[in-house]
Amino acid sequence: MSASTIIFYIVSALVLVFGAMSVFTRMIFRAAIYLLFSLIGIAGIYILMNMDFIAALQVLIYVGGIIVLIIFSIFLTHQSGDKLPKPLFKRIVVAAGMSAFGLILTLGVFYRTAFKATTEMGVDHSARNIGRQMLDYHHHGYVYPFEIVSFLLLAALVGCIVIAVKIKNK
Amino acid sequence: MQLSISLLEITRAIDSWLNSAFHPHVAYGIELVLAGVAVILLVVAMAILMVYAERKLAGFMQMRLGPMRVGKWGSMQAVADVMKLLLKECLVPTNSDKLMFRVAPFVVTIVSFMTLVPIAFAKGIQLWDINIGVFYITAVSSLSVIGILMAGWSSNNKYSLLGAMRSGAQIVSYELSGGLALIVVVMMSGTLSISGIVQAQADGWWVIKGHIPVIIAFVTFIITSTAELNRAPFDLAEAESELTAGYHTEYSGMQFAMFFLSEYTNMFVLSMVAATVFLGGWMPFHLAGLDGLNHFMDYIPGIVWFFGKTFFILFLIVWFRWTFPRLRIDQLLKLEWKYLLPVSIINVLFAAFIALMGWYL
Amino acid sequence: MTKEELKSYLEKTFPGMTQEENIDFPVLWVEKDQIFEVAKKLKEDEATKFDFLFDETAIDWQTHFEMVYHMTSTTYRHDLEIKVKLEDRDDAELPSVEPLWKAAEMYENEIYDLFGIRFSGHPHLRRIFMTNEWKGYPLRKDYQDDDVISL
Amino acid sequence: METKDIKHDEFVINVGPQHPSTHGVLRLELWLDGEDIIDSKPHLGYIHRGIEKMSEALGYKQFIYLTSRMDYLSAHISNQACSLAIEKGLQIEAPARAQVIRVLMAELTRLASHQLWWGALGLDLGAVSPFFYAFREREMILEIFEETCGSRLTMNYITPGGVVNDLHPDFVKKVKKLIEQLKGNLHEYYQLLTGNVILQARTRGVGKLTAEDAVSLGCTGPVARASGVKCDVRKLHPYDGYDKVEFEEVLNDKGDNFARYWLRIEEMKQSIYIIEQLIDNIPEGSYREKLKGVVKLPAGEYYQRVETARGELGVYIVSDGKKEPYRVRFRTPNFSNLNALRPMLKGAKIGDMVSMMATLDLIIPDIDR
Repeated sequence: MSASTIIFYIVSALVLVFGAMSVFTRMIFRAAIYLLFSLIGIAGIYILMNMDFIAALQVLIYVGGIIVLIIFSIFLTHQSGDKLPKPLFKRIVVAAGMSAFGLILTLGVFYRTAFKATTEMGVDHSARNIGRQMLDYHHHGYVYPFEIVSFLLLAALVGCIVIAVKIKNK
Repeated sequence: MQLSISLLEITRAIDSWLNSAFHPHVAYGIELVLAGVAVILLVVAMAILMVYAERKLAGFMQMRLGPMRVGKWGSMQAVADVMKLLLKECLVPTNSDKLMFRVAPFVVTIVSFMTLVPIAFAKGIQLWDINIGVFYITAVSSLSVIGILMAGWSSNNKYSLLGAMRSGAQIVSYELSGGLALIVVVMMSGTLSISGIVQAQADGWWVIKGHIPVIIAFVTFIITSTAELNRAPFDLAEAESELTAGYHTEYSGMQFAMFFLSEYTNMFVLSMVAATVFLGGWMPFHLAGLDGLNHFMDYIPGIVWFFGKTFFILFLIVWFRWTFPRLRIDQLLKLEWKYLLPVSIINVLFAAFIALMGWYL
Repeated sequence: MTKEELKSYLEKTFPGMTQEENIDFPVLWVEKDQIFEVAKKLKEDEATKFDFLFDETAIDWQTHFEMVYHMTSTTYRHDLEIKVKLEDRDDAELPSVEPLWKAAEMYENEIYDLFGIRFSGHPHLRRIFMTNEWKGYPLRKDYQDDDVISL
Repeated sequence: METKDIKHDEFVINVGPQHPSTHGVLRLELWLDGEDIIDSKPHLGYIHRGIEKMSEALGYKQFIYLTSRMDYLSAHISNQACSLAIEKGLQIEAPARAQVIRVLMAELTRLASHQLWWGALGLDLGAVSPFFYAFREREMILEIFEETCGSRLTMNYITPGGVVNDLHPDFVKKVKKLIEQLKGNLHEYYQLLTGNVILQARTRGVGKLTAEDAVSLGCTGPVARASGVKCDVRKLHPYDGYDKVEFEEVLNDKGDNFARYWLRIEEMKQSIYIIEQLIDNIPEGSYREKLKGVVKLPAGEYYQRVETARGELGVYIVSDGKKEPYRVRFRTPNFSNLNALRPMLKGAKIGDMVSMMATLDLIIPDIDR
């Protein structure tokens, strides 16, 4: 087993453990922090795959952005310090069943797919190429979805401002 | 894995010796540990030096002597402070979230050390020449806010919480302009990697070569990095006259020292980034066409250039701290969203135009 | 207005009220139920315009309390001292002048705290110096503190 | 205000009694909505020593020394107020030399107090360096006090009938040197803080107090004068020969933090002007009227107002003819200036709270007494 494989297993285990902890903890702030570590682990896996740019994006957007937003919204609820009530047994059963179903489905798909081993170089994942493809409007270009997504984000931002301003004026 | 530790001859010698003596994997592990220790030692030494320098500078600016008692000219003062902090008890408030409270200083410190990785200290002395160096630093440094939020929340202290909220709002906002300021140089150099950016300044630093847009970006970057560091005049997160000590009110002993150390580390990293990106990193002062001058400048080693520039920017930051009063939170956010961000965006467009036309000096 | 003018004006406006004069101010004695009306008149009257209550305090004469109001006018610069006699020392109460002069809020809190005189109509009467559980009123002459060690 | 329901999104914090910006043991309860202050409530009494009650047990010459501990930055002026009240009761006047010395001391006190305020304001607003620049000249003033009075903070120098002892021989020389240095350094104050963009942004338009409110709330001193209320006791009811010196009552009608800031800087210039007029004209003669060992005031009441560095200090002495005063009341400027804090704080930010408290220049022992 090479060093990178060992590192991969360690990081994956961390991702899974923190993911599980973020689900099972009953303190909402801790859940957010565990989720944070889980997401950092995913960034680590990207690095192992030599996807530096994606890893940095993962850290910047998910960890530095989304988690900070989640933590801020937890702060604003004023209940961040309380323990959440224990869930009902019925709910635990249903949730466990659903999770098991999801797991089985994923594993089923996973084992039925034939992964082809290849020595071919994958996609060019350098920042330069990503930028080029993002702004390319010929073949395999992403300028169209990129613009649509930015438009959607702009709409979401404007919506947020409208909602926030209305509450302030109430 | 492109985690290639490419230090100079000494490091190559160590590398070959380790590889001959141990199994390659073990040697690799030892190298990682050595590199980590080297960086930590460097940062701690710099922090001690900087604490002393800052106190002496503050003393000079305030017509007093600064530390004078410990050692000659008070030179051992910072060491004595470190000893004191190491020996103090780390108190944990009763009703705090103890796990988060203890983890927070580590998060902050680890994040600040991680940002040191892609810095090029001199020609070839770089831990990891990642091809997205500048982006990596921006991404990782955005993590430090999490540690601050953890610290503020878990202390179960209202001042801490207010400080953490302030810090969060501040760092998240100021990251935007800081990033845009870096983008200007990235566009002109055509690369995100630190070594690439330094190489692009072989015939002149960007702040000279890139004239107006880079100067605007440089000023913006200094302002935003001061803000991201929570240092005066943007030290609202730990405004001692308003929030006693902000997010680290409840911390003591080594836990506090870790916040302190990470603040200084972040200060070094941002100064180093500014020195690298705008002032040419370890590149000597070169002007296109003046071969005599360029040749003379080459005699000064790159590491001296690099640390000289870093300390110049550090001096600027220290100077700000001992001169300016503090802003108010709404003024702080107004400065970012109403002035710096629009200016930065227009500056990026302007710089893109200049980069396309190739109007460098 | 000079002191003399003020005295004759007060005599005209408030007939029947005792007037005195000490070394500093003309003094007007007011019945405790009338204090608010008199104060209001003095403040709002164009001729007197006592808009600045610069001091309000009490004196414990052991048989009775004496409330002392010092006021001045920022327009005419004449001063006046109003005195109110409070006979009932155990249950002293009189109308508050807080609605007229905001400064009275703190002065009356202090008097309530240290003398135990209550002010009806005061919006937030509370003990500002002593704790809420403090027994007795320290500035009364008969105040005894068991914890005090006499030197 | 007394029993206040905390709404769900309100956040109550407790500023003090130990807090860097309260400059003493004042406790403020703040109701916050994020960074905005909804309401506030001051809690006093943490340094209440019962000076009024203690004075009832001490002789007329003795209780004066307690007043140095009220507004410890205007100790001379507090002593002066009590001395004047007692002199009023005895119907004597201090000798001409003593009067001039008193005025000189009072103005030096005012300068020292305003310098401390200036430095502390810088600290409150996050600028550390001004503090040291302010202490440079304050130190000189304190040394002058030390030479003549034997002490630096609670001087107890002014006494009924005059002053305790004569001036130190170096007094005139040192004061002249101080004046010379101060004149140059007031320009440094401008460069360091007054002209700073951040300071202007932090103070202009913040903490507005209208003239009406200032009068109704009982504010005096620089706080009221910054709102345009004429209230300088030195002009309205001159004492100790203030009517013989020339100076201006500085007024401003803006009523905001910057007005109060500017006004104190200008007052320092006026104090320098007063000292300049008197320093060469200290009359010769005795410095103290000899009084009897035990002073007894005729029964009656005596009220004396003076202008301390923070506003009007009123000393109200009720005498029943015995050797102790029957009742002593101090109308202290900070007690009523504190009133202005609550209306100002409503709707302000936490950061503004600090600058407002700084420009109100509250001295807590003076509030609690």
